[in-house]
Amino acid sequence: MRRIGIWIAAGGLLLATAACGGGSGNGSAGTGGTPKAQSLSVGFVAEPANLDFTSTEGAAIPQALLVNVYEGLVKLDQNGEIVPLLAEKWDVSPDRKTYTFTLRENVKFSGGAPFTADDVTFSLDRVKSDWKLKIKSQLDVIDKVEKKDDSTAVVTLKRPSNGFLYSMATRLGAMFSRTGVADLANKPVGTGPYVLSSWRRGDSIQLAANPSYWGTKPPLGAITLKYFKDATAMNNALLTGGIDVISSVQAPESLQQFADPGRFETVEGTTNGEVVLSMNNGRPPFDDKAVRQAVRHAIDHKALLDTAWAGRGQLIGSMTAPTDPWYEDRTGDYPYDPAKAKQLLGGKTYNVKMRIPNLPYAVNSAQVVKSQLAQVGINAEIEPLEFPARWLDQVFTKGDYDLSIINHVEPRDMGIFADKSYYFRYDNPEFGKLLAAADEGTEQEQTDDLKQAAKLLSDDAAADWLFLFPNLIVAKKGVTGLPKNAIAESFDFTALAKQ
Amino acid sequence: MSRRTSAKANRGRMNAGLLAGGALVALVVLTALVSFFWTPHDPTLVDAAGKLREPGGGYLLGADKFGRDTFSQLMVGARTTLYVGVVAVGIAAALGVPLGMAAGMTPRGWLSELIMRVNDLVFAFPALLLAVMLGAVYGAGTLTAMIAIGVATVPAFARVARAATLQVMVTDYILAARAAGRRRGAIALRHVLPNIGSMLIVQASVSFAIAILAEAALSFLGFGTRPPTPSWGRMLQESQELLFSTPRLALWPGIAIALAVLGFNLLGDGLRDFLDPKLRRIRAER
Amino acid sequence: MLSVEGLTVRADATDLVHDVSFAIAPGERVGLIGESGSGKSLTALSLMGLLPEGVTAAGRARLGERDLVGVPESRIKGLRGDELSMVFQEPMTALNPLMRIGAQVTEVMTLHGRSRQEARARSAELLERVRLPEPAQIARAYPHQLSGGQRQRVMLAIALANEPRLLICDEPTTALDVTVQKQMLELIAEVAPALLFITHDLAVVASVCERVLVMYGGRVVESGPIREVFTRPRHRYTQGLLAASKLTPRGTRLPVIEGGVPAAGRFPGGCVFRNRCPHATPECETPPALTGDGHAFACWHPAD
Amino acid sequence: MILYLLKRLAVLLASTAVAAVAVFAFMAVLPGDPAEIALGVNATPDAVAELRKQFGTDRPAVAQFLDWAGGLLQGDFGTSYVTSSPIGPQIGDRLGVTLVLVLGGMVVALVLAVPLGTFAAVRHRDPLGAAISAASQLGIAIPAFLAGILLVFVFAVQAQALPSGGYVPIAESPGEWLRSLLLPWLSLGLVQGAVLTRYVRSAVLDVMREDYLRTARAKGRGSTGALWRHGLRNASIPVVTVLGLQLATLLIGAVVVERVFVIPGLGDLLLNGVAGRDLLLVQGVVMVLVAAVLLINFVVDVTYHLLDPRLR
Repeated sequence: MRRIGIWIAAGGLLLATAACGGGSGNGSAGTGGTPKAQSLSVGFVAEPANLDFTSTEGAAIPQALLVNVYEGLVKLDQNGEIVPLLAEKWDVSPDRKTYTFTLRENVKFSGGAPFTADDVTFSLDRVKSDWKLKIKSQLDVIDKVEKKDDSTAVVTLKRPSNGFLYSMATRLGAMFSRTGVADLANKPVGTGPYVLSSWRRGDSIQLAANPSYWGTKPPLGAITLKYFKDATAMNNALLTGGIDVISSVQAPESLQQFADPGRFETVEGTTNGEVVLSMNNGRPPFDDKAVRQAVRHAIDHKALLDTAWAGRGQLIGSMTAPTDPWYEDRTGDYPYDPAKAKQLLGGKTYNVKMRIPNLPYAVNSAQVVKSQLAQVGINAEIEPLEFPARWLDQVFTKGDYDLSIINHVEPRDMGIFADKSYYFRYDNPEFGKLLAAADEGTEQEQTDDLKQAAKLLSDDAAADWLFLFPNLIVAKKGVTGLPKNAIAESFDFTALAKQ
Repeated sequence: MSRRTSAKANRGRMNAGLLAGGALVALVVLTALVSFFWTPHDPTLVDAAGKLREPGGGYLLGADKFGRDTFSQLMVGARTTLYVGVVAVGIAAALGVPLGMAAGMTPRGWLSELIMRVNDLVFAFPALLLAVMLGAVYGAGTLTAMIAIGVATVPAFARVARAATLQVMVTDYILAARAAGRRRGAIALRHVLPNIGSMLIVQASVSFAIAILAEAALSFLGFGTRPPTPSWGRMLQESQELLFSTPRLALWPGIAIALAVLGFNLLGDGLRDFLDPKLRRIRAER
Repeated sequence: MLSVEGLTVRADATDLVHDVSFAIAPGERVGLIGESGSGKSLTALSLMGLLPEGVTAAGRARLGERDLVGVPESRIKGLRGDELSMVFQEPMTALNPLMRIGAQVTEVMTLHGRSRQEARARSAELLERVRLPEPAQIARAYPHQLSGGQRQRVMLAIALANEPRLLICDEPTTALDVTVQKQMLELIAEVAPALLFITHDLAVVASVCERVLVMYGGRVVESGPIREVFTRPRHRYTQGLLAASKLTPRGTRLPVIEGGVPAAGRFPGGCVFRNRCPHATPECETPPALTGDGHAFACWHPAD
Repeated sequence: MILYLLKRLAVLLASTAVAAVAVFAFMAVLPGDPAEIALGVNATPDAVAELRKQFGTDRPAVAQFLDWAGGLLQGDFGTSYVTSSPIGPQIGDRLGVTLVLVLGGMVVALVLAVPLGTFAAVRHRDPLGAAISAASQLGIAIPAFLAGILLVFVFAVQAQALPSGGYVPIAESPGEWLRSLLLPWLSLGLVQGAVLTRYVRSAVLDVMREDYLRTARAKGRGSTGALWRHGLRNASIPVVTVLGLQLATLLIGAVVVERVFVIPGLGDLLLNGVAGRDLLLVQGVVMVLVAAVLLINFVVDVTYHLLDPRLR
């Protein structure tokens, strides 16, 4: 009996500690007590393994660092337009092969070194010599990079390319300091409005305002990027004031929790992420166009979006996003029609493997796809593979799959269907020609060609496009400057503020 | 005198636990069996119109965000639960019991020492660790989870089998059998195994309960049963995001897990007291 | 000195010991015999206040002026180990395996008010008194390092430590080797103040005690001086018991008591022995009273 | 005792060495070449070969093992292929967090289980004792992560009294550190405490039936006093076994709670390593976990010997 008393006392102590702490802890990210400028803490899903996006794949690093820590000559704005950043302006030669960038004055790297045309040549040459990512081939079109004077750099292309300037707005165009690449994995040196102040692995990355930033100083003094593997944990953190912003909602059904407009604000925008039901065009049964078409008819995309992703997102129908200039709604190409699907299958049934990454949207969608395909006689066995390693290995690299589901987040990425070794194993020379023409042609030609290309993909049923991944952000009331659309690689903190 | 009286009193009381445990386990088994022949609805059929359907009208416990009938899922989930438990415990017993008996029958030999050392080593790889690593190699799924849980449970079976064997080996009938020149194998099968059987059954039911919990934890981490096969652990995991708005989705699988674990634990405790009070001291290992 | 009147021990609704009365005078050595299940151990435990859970005692038992039965543990525990001591049947488990012998002996003295130093000095004496060789070494040992006989001597030392007025021994030699048994019995006979000696072994009782109580089915069926009871048993049960014990090793079959001891609560009404008694008549359905001065018995058809 | 200690120590070292071989062999079987993984999906064979050379993964397995094991002896776990940072300090940080989490949880479990289990045993005939037993049975049956989620729901989301997750290093703010750990400790402690309560109860019940407890009472102790002085140490022997078992499983088992509460612990590091195919890191973490379990076994065995003179 005596001992029970002690336990109750201990329990009381616990509550008391909880209560005392309650007062001090509500100040969001204010981890220390020092009176520094306002700070915000933003929840993210995937923590980078290291900070070197020149040698490590994945979206997590540029999401945190691009535009915020590293800057390029140009950047992509919220509408998908390319706007000046470190380049004040640029001139394109009439043959569209020479780009002359006029650089901003008085730009300094966070290490103190001034930013000059030498850094431009250094950074762009380095892509070819040191980068280890496959996307570096996008800049293969560069013939040479020259310094004209300290504030002028000239890039000469091998042929005209619409994609070049766009690529320059991605991580490929990030400007590095000649003296700042010794430890890219841990110590990023850029010209951006923020600098890395600390990194607690497995927990959070802290960015602090760059005191010597050349442009408009960001409204916030510090930003904490906090990483959550579990969607519920991230939701709880926002509910309890542990973070101020959920950068990307991974459990859309839970949005109801944030319905109170007095406390939270939900921003729903768009992304470049096409959630693709990939079909292996290179082996039976999906080497047969009729079977692929049957799949497209068998899926009730509206029902899928409603159940798998709480109806958030957009139905698209091909490999383009509404923010692309050449976007056309292709959802009408293959309306939901199980009878037609069965007819296309000719009464045959199939057993196929659906190897998906173990990510919430994929696991959710797969269960709906499986159920719907079963209605027309395709029995898909779901096999969630650990993402990224195992999925990349089995599906992406080896192409050992029949069906898969993955969100292709890269912007303007229709080109992946032109590569017949890509895991879709889609092989249509006509499509490749359209894409090549689009890159070299004028802006109008580009738009026309890509519209055609998108239609071709859809007609061929090269894959099925389940939906366009929504950009769902939830923030505490009073947080402003949230990027509505996630169409660039970075999560742009520069306008983020708290009222 | 005192021991006898209290043991008897104890046995009477434990019978209640045994009955309750037996009833719960029987309920799980029965549910699983029935699910082979009949469920109210197809547990994996996605029905957008029935998304988050409230309980009632043929959907006893309502439906989840995919419009799948919760009750049907629970029924088929019982199958998964038993499947995981049976295979994991089967693996553990098939490996652990012969090893433990061998160690117990040669208590001072090098074989015994070797077995127990290897046992300690395997014990150093907990189920979760094995499951994660096997999942990384062969892909996550029910089978890898079961193998991992099973292998990690081998040491528990080996230890109990050894301890029980040691006790049995000094009894008169074993001494007699050995004196009569019976071969070791024959002694093990005819005399030792039947006599340590009760302890093994107890261990099996305790391990079963642990296997159920392990499956739930693995499902939570994404290393468990593959969708859409209904599993209580995955139902719980999937219902997390709706915990606030539709708590019943987490409630039912939570209750199912708790009752099944409770059932197997009570059954184990009850059996221990019921089957063989003499061996009461060899405690089943977690 | 010890007087027991109408002692009844029951578990749930079952009487395990029924209406037992006897007395022990200072210095007297009394034996309590019976088969297992006769209630003899429970009788002893009820005097000590050590009945197992769920088993309760009623009636009256006094040691000197102090009540032993029906008083809360806080009142009786001061007597235990001090004025009233007990040695149990199983020496192998009666000692705490994790404590040194010396500590276990001194504990009983410090508990009842002696200083630590005094207790330590006396424990060496006690170990010597129970004829343990090298007492200093024994005191440092743990129980598992001692033989059964040695451990029982330690128990005896503990029991005697505070010079109790009454020593209760519950089958103290049953678990010991025959040779050790004899030494132990001699020791007990020598050192005991007043003694209540419980056993199923008639020969042992005869060698140690002056008076004997015979129990069966939770009742005292016969009592009296050893010599009288053993040479001229009156109760049919005592008679059977004596006859059975006289089986010679070469054993011509002499009459043995038919049947076995029933389980607790399964004894017949009336004379509890009547279902095994060859002399039972309908009269035996009425419980016989224990009558007689000195040599008393409870039987409707006593032997001559 | 000293002899035993030395013998047991030798066993510990030997089994750790065997474990190191086992862990290395296991990782060698894992499909996936660190160099290929590091370079991504469209790397050129030349680049892969060069990186292999740089990592040293082109050498024979034995050489690699000796290198790795040699490093371990000096506390060097190597440098991660994926994060390009030394692994040792990472594991050290995470292990520290997990140890704080697990040990704190075990303290809560003990604080709960010892009094409750003892009480339940002493009063096993009372309704209250039975109620404690029943509650502990229920506690065992609830998955740890569910307990965690429910605690978050009640204390963090509804009451807004404690953070729902996250870990604050003690150096940063002792108060916040404590607050960030209370719920994780509680959810580990409740579940493990339920398990432990059952074992404590059963151990105390067993001890209560021991003859030496009756002896102690015959000496003049009350039943509580006898149990206190003579029972608890005896009862602690089986409980120590269970404690060791729990600690051993929790080092990795805590990953579930780490997930719920977003605590950067060792299990979390392991899962990340596995997902990112950071093979050397995984190898290091597994080695540390296995060595820790072997060490716990060692400590449990030695504790036995200290507690129980019969084993000496």
